[in-house]
Amino acid sequence: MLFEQVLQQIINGLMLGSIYISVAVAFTLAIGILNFLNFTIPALYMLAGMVGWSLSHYGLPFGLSGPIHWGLALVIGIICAILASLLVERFTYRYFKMKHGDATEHAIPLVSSLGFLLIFEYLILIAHGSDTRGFSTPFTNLDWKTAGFIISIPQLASLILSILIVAALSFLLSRTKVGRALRAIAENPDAATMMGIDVDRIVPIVFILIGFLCGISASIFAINYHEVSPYMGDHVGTKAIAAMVIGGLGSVWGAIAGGLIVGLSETLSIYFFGASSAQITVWSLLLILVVFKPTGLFGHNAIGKGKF
Amino acid sequence: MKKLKPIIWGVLALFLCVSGGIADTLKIGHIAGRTGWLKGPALPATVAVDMAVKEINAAGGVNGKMIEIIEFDSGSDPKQAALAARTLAQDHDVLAILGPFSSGEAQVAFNVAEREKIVMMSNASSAPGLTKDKEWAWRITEDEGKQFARLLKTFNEKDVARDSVDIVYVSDEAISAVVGTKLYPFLLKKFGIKHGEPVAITYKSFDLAPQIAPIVANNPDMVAVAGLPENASKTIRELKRQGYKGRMIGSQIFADPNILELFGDLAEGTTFMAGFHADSSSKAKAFNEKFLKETKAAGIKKLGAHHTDAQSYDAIHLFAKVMKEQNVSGTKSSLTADRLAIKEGLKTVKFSGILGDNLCFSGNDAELPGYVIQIKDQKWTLIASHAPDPC
Amino acid sequence: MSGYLAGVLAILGINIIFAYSIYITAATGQLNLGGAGFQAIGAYACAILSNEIGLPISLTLMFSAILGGAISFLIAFPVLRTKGVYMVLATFAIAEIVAGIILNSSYLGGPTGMIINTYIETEVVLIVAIIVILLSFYMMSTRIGLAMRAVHDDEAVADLMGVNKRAIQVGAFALGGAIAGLSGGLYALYFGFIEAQYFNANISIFVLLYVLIGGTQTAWGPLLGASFFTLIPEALRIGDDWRFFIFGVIIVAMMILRPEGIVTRDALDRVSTRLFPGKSNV
Amino acid sequence: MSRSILKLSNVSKSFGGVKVLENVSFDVEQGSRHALIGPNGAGKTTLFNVISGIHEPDKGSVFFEEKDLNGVPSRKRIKEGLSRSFQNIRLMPHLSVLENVMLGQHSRVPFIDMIKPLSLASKSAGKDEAIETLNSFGIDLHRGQTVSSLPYGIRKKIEVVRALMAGPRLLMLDEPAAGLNTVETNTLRDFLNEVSSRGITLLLVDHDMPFVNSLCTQVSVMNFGQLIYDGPISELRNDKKVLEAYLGMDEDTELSNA
Repeated sequence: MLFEQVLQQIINGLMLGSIYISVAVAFTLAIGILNFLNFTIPALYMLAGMVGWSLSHYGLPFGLSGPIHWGLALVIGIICAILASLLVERFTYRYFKMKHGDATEHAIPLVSSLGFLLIFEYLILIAHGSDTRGFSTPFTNLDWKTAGFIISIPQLASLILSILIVAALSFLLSRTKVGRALRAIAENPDAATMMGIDVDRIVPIVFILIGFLCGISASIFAINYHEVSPYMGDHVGTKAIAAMVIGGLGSVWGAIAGGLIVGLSETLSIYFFGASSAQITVWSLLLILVVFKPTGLFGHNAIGKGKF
Repeated sequence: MKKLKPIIWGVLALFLCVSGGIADTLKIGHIAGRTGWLKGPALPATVAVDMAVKEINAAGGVNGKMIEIIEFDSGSDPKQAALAARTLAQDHDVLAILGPFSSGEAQVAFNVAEREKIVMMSNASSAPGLTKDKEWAWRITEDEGKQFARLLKTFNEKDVARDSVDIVYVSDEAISAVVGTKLYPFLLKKFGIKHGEPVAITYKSFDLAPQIAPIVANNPDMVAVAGLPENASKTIRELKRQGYKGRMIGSQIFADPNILELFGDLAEGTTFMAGFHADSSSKAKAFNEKFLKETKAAGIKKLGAHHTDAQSYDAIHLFAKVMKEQNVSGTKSSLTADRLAIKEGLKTVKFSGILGDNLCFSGNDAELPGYVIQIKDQKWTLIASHAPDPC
Repeated sequence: MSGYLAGVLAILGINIIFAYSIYITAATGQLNLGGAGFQAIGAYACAILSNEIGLPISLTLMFSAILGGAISFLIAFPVLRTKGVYMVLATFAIAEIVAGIILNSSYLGGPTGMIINTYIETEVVLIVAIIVILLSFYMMSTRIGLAMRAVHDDEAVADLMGVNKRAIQVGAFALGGAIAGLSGGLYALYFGFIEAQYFNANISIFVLLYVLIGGTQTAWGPLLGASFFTLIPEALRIGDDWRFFIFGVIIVAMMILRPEGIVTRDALDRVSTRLFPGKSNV
Repeated sequence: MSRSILKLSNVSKSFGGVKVLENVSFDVEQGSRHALIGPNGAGKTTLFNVISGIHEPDKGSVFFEEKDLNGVPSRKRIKEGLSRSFQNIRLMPHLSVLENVMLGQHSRVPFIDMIKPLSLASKSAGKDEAIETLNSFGIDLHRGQTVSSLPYGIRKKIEVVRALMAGPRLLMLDEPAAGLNTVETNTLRDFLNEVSSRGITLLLVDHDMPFVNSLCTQVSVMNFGQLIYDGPISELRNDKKVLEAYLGMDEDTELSNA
């Protein structure tokens, strides 16, 4: 009985981890390619969810339409996240490149991203208040009960989807021209410019990917948990950072492993020691890793060590 | 510089006119939560406060003077709540203060009230013992423990299946933690109901699968939840997902009319306590209808008045009544005396409002009625009413 | 002094002290995103000392600082193995762990927090703030301050110049922890109530912003940054949620206009040349 | 034959399998002006880094005044009397000129002076000395400014002054004349002659052969990590190995200028 319960918890942990994966990948892309700890990511995530909810609940602003179908609403939410991400690119990363040549030496993009975090979060709070909102989709109770285990089908689907997205991303990075350009920028932005890569045109792609990943992940969250809130990004974002570090900064496959490990350690810690222990478990794990094996499981040695 | 002179004089004159006008009002401070993490529940309460003030003033005010609310937004931050208390008491010379909203803010702001010697009446904080050993700190809220005892009493009377209960509580939120780890276990034991070790969830957790699994395995008759509406919503969702068939119960922490929408069709059968029920009297019904209209006009979506809204509304009427009885003048010279008079007045006041009739304070906490509410067919249904305890 | 002014000044004083704690570390090139954790250590130490032992306020504050410093000193050794983003994350993790431990400890009141029996007035906060400011300015003007700034600019060269960079960094981190502890102690005594939820990630983020926006090159940075960040939202009070929104816009704008912070060496140099022509500053 | 101040014996160093230094041995004599030359990538800077302690040698030893420096951390070597400048200027960008120079004194300042404010520092704290040295280089005007805004030539000089401030017995300069114009190079040579006359040994890497020729007496030549010549500068042009090494290179051979 206990064994079965623990096994169920392992399943739950993996499902929970799937929520963290896409966000962790978004973090890891920003830091791996641009050496930018992008704190706007939680806000982008929240933005996609809340915009999706708002559209499916109220419809377009100014009474332009009635409530929109939840699926379409989420797609628009994702687009909003991408646009917001591009806005961040315009005012943080690109601005720096123009002004200082190499943006990575400074803490400035990090600070700017914190500024944007406040901007997006409070825009939503102004518009919709601080309440958690129910997000209704047709999939309220789609559970697959097999051999005494419960597996939520939307969660399973999201796990598979997350892995597929990461696989596609990994393909993009390793096989395509854009991917090679991105890796060149990651290696050395100045050399990349000299090699004829148009950094100003390639870098926005990273931000589009970041917005897209946040949007997808927020949609998965909304469908799975039937709710969104202005604080959903903070809750997922901090865990996703932990997942990124565990996986190794800059490694997209590492982000998958990291996400699953964080999900697992969280659920098992909750199951055995109660909910309040999860915070200590996850962050201690991260601290130990950062101090003793800063490359994480799959990371490179060079990333993230540059001084601020 | 010459051009500026008339402007300066104009501003000064205007200022004098305005401050001359202020002297004729009775000022009540309001530490509101217009921003911050409790904006959701706290913002509608400001609408209720405005309603009460308008009504009182339309009826001629108090002793011929208008009531004036001086509002200070604390942003749900204890630091700002203390600043608010200090500012209202020292700079605005208010006679009494309504708020702050949450227990965390109240803990800090009550200290200021004690030092400044001004009545501060929290309209929502329900953590046990907050006003203990305090003279100037008051609350127009009902104790969570008392409300939950009333719920259990009703279960006894109606003989609802109640052999075993499991407890879920939010461990990083003050009231929920106390209620979940202390009050619920104590009361369940007192009523002879078996209960398991309380199960913690956190404010941040959104996936409750691991916590809920052992409960579903236990399959108790009822699951008692100590948490805000969103936590309760997550709990009930996960309970149902894992196939739990029993009933979710709670004291008044998640008794927000908006839970109908938040819980959706999973809410059916959920039974809990509320400090306010629109069908309890005609006055309450009228308030509820007007409140819904006003919140809608303010762009706030409410399905009904929360008891914190009703308490805020009644608190203003209560202040008005006490000020009338004590004949406070509101002038600067009698400020200390007025503040003292209000405090003394509260000790003996009998007050009827939308919360109930002939309400009074025992200690510094109001004795309020409780309503056992069950969600049936997506509606709040009154199961039983409990009269307030004697003072 | 009006109540509002006194209240705002107290908050300002605590924020300034807190900002200096992060600044001292940042001046050696280390970003600490776990300020709230160190502040919480001081606040809880203060609560216990004041409630259970009943020490006088001055001693209570001193011990809060010493404890904050001692714990930071011990933490410094593992944490300073990390660099750049990793250090940011390690300190962030420490703050989360501290909050987690407090929440789980019934001795520390868990989620219900602790009430402090004594209290202090605004004047005490301001006096301590002035002492911290003066000491920081003094320290940054000595050769130790010079060594700190050298470690900030180029660790390797500072090392070859004979600067013991490890001692400087550990020392700065521990001193920063002590000052954060002091600010926590003042917070606890001034507000009379502390809870774990207050010392959250936002507090850590904000205080780091105070310092980075103020500028890490001179000791003026945290003073101006904390004042800017405390007073602007107060000035914008009228706008409710808008004030934090505007605040975010200001941060982004500041980074575009003055990416090295409000106060930089060059800016200071220009000002002082204008004020005291002919005098060359060090 | 005077005593040697620095003695390298069989120093080898490799990075990731690439041998950068192979059994390098030579002596720098006390009070001499010793040049280390060789084509780019010959391992000169790596050798400097080994001597100053940034890298530990894989094999071999560095003796400074007969003391084996193996295991002496880089930070403490400046206290032994060994100070250096860098190929690409590494001044502290956010410190003023004077502060940069005073940082050079760090290793020999007593603790009590560490906690005195710089603006009130007395002679013992070295402020006057720093100003004087700066003056002698003609860079008095800039001392209040942060260094990042200064022209290259001046920053180069400041680096030399900073290294000198430690009061070294061996001053190691990595391409001090690079990027300087003729006038500046001449000032530098005069200054280094002056330094040398105070008994400070000079070890310098440079590509500017006229500068090296007019300043140095001894020279060591490196190529592909190996020492191919070590001796008086006057006999350098007759050495076969050196000629071979340099003739095998492209046209901007440094020796042709000699």
